[in-house]
Amino acid sequence: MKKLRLAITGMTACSGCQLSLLNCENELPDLLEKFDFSFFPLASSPLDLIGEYDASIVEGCVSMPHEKKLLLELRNRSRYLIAVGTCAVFGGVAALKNDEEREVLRKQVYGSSSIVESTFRPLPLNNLVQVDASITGCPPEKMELLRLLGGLLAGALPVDSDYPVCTECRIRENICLLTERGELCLGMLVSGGCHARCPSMAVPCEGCRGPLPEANLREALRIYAEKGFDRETVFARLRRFCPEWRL
Amino acid sequence: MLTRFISDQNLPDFMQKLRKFGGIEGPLRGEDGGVRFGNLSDGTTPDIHAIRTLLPAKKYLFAPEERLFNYTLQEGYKILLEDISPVTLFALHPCELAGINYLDRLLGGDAPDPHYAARRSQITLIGISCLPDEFCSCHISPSPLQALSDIFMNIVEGGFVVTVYSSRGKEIMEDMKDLAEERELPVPQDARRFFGVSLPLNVMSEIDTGLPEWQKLADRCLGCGACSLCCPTCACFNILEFAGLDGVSSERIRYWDNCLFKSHSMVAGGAVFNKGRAERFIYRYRHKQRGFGPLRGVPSCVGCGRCRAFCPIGLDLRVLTELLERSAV
Amino acid sequence: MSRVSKVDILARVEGHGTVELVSDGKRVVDARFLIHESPRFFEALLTGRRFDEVADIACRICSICSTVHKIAALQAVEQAMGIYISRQTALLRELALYGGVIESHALHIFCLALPDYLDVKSINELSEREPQKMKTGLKIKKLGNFIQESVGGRAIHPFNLLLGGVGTPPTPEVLKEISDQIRIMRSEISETIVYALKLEEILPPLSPLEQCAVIGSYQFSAGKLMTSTGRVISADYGVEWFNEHIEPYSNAKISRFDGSTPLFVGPLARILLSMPPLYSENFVDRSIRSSLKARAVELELSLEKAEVLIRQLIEAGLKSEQPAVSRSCTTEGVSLIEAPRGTLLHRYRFDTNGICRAADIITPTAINQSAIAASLKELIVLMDGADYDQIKKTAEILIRCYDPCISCAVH
Amino acid sequence: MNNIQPLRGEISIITRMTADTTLFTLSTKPEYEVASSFLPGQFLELSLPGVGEIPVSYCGFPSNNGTIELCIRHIGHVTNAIKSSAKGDYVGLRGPFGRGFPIDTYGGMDMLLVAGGLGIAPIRSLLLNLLFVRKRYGRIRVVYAARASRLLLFLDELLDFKKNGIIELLLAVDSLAVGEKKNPDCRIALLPALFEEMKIEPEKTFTAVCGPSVVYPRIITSLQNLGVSDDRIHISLERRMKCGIGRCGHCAIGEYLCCLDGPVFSVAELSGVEGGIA
Ligand SMILES: Cc1cc2nc3c(=O)[nH]c(=O)nc-3n(C[C@H](O)[C@H](O)[C@H](O)COP(=O)(O)OP(=O)(O)OC[C@H]3O[C@@H](n4cnc5c(N)ncnc54)[C@H](O)[C@@H]3O)c2cc1C
Ligand code: SF4
Ligand code: SF4
Ligand code: SF4
Repeated sequence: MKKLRLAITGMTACSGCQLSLLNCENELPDLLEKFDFSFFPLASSPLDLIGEYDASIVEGCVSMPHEKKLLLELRNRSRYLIAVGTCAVFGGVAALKNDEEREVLRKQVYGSSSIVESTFRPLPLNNLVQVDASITGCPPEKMELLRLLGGLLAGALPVDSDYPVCTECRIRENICLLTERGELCLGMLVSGGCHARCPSMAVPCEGCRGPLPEANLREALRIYAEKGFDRETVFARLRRFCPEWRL
Repeated sequence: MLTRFISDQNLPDFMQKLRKFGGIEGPLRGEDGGVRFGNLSDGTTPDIHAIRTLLPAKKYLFAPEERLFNYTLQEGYKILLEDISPVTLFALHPCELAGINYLDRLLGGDAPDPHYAARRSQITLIGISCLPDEFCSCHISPSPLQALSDIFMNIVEGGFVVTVYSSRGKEIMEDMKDLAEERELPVPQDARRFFGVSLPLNVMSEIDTGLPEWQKLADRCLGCGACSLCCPTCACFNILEFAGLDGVSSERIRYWDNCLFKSHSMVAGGAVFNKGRAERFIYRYRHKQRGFGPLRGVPSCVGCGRCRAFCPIGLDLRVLTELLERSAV
Repeated sequence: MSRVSKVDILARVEGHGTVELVSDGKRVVDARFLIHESPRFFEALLTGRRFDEVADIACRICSICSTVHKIAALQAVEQAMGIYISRQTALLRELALYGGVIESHALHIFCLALPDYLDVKSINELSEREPQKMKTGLKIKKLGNFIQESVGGRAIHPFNLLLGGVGTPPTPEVLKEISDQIRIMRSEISETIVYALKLEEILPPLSPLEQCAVIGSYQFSAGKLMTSTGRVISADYGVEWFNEHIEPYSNAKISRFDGSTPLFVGPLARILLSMPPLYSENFVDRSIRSSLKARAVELELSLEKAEVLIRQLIEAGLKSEQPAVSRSCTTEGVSLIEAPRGTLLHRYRFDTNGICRAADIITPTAINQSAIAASLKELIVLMDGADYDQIKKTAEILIRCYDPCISCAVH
Repeated sequence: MNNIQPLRGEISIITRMTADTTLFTLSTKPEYEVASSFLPGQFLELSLPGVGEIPVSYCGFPSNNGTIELCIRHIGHVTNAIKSSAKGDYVGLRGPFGRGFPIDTYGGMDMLLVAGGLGIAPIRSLLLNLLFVRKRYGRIRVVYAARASRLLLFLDELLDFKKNGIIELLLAVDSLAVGEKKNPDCRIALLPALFEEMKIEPEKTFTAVCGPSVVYPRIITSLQNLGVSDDRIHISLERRMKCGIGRCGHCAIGEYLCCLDGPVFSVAELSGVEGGIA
């Protein structure tokens, strides 16, 4: 079988999604046999986009002109473009203050001096190009990355999950942190797939996988209010990974 | 009736001897206060008075996530049946037993689900009597399901009155002769009496889907699925297949599914048959109270009270039953 | 006429940076390390957030260093809010930090640096040339991840590390498992060290620069910094001493310190400042080209430390504890910590409602920029007349010696 | 029976029908003997290794050489992936499942077959069955509509049957493409319009319908207007299915299960069943 040619790269992000892939230590040797990491700056030297790619796996949101250019180019050269990680899918932490002017933020950090290239409001990939599949998570689960790659070999893209973190939390028989302990757990509003990682260790879900498409926000807010969390606090939390949360 | 009596003092020894017949799983109270079925083989004391576990014993028969097949180029799809060792489920409440009875009907039978059958054949059921609390409805709305077990233990003053219902149960009790004295004892009335009775007629009348309550409930439902995950008889499943990294093999996995999710009724192209939550509620209610397909006419709510106890917003389908009964009159 | 040549992206470093070589048409006359990663303005993102959110957000600065960012942020916030952690928590955090060092160093040695030494271009090639080394490397890296995961819940962005404690402590079984794995891997790791120490240097010797590390270096955070010239700076003055400013060629702020002496931080600095006697003979050459050796040595030391910590934790018996809560509020907190790549500082100021009003984060790579610049300049002089591509390649290798983490640098 | 275990089939012929529809001919011998024993309207579960399993209607005639024809529209996870399958690739097969068209009761009757879009797949299977013993039935009329002419499937075959005088054929498309010539055999109309001038003998006629569920209410009304009684209108329904054998819980229609009690229902059976006919 011919190796699949992959382009793996990051935009504005922490490299966590790419690192998650490198963290698949057991599977890396297999992966190297089936895939040609033809463009993977984090892990190898060839630095030019050459030819076509079977898939581009892109981490991070877009906030600089050169990133935009690279993204468009990848889109052009790839059969599939796959957004990996919450930043690529929803904007992520970098988009935390997207409702404020970039210039204000810049001044706050860099003062009056100018920086090399100007930046714009961080955008999730699908604001700029068509995205064929998304894997969310900050960082995404290794299993999901491996299944994505296995799927590519079989000719299929992953399917989004449509249930909340709570579902998996209940399957793991955790004591509910929200209803039993009154902690601000976002589980019911957030897309599952992480096997309720955090609540399973008694840590409230911080929502790193982004909004559940069918979330019942109104009812959730009512429950949070009952537990003493006002709207603002809840929204501050929700928007940590996805600035687009609105009622 | 000839029964056996096991005293409280003899319970640990009973459990000890039970290990001969395989692993033991029973209700355990965790450090966090949660009650779950867990391993008792190491002599841990079960919490036999706990009212309800977070998940029912169905998790032993029908796992939340189970590999069904793997595919290889040479052999095609090959069924995966892990080696399952014998296990005794200890201290199952009648509702739990009735739940298993229902799953037996759904997934067992003449052409059983092989994975279910493999697990089931290794399981011994030991029931225990209990006292319903405010969430339970076994004492209010009867279920046509039976509470079948191999051995049933009624809690009485100072010990347990033990009745045997199967040859497997008999075999076990044979071995316990020194711990259980044979006595002429009345079997106490217990929650068990609420199972195995026929249903009053009005439960079978058509469901009034026009009640505004459906929508009211639906507006509040979070779609978290807790209610069906914890239901002893909910057994909808999804099947997904994942390709291996060798480019040829793959595995097929079965997951618990849930009729409150949109994808449950979604077909290709994105059409959804149960679009709104209200419709999904009706679907769920119909399934629980009426059954469909081969189990049409077999209500499957066993009254364990979990769905209400664990629903984050405290939704209670019993309210609907009352309303529906009233509207049917 | 000067010609500017750009290497578009610097590979095998975390994030986006480039080397820029300036040539006058014949000779390369200048070299610069450019950081043009997009700044996310973390310091601005953090202001306005409640104290209990700061660490969760701050750890997203960088994935490779997320454990150390999380702990640095937690410590700073705890200091500001008067939260005192238990001994168990302190030990667990330290264990997680060593896990981070193991992972990061293994990643650097085997995935990022080794291709330079073996002169291969990519991990595909590396796995063909040295499958065994690659496997060992991945195994060690995995162990580091396993440690971070066991304590932090996840190797990247460890959620189980909380303000005042942990969510759920690892079970003794898991800790024993780590210990066992370390024991099993011992010999392989020692071999690795020997292998790394033997690798032929590809860089010319450069003059040693001044080093800087948290005092005592193997206590990860001691509240004070020390330099090789004997200066001691307390955490409270850290931000001022680092004296960050902005240069047009970098999106990361650059430390000017009090004078203009470039300082460098990182494994080599730590080793040189503490010099474990066993290894001193390997560090006769104190220039940055010894950095791979320093990493290898630290890798071994970290594994030893991890074992000790595990023993201490198991002896004390692991308990689930409620995270400690705030007792008094001093409104400002600083934490100085040794990250795998060098000294890291987090400083926060809160208002009386616990809302973050100011944040300062100074990262090892940001600090190392001036050292990198100095080393590059020296390299150009040393290689004067050499082939353009040769210089370009060597410059890249030099930069990788500092193991720059650009996400961190820019944040 | 292979209710649970997918048996092996091999893709032997791939016929691209339209841009998004492909006809797959599978050869199944020797593993899958039941290939030759299904009823039109029944379905099987088709597995694409590594991708997933989907319900698909039999589209051909039961053959004793073990071949199966499946007409698949590429619109999702599995159906898109199968697009790039090649001749010789393996697939998994379970079935036949469900209740097909009650072909035994059709003897001596006029047949009115109605298909919309991809609904032609099971209808074609039914037609081939009827034509196998043509003289057992009265008039056979096929009413078939698609969005555009290029989307009409099995057109040549149908026109051939028509030419041979063994069926009557009414075709319709929603609209013509720019510059397209009107085909004399094909009207430009929506499906229900085709019934407007139709004359049938209702007491002698059975109807079999398969199409997108949105058009069902209008088709059924049209048929009722022609005088066909509800128990003689047989329609095939689609639901999400994961097992095909009445266990996965997805396909309930009222208290029926589509996979066991259907997919073919008579309109009479569905009366009063909420959500049955959209
Ligand atoms: C009785 C019957 C007969 C049919 N006959 C035919 C026929 O002859 N020809 C034909 O082309 N079609 C037929 N269909 C329709 C066919 O089954 C669908 O087109 C097919 O299921 C589409 O699957 P897909 O994975 O390609 O599409 P998708 O849209 O991806 O999937 C369909 C549904 O399944 C879900 N789903 C699919 N895969 C996954 C997954 N991996 N994880 C989670 N959810 C998933 C999706 O949510 C979606 O709602 C028939 C359907 C039925 C019920
Ligand atoms: S702890 Fe959180 S994720 Fe778990 S059930 Fe409660 S709200 Fe949902
Ligand atoms: S529980 Fe919540 S925060 Fe934790 S990994 Fe899952 S989605 Fe992310
Ligand atoms: S448990 Fe309650 S909120 Fe959750 S799905 Fe069930 S009814 Fe809805």
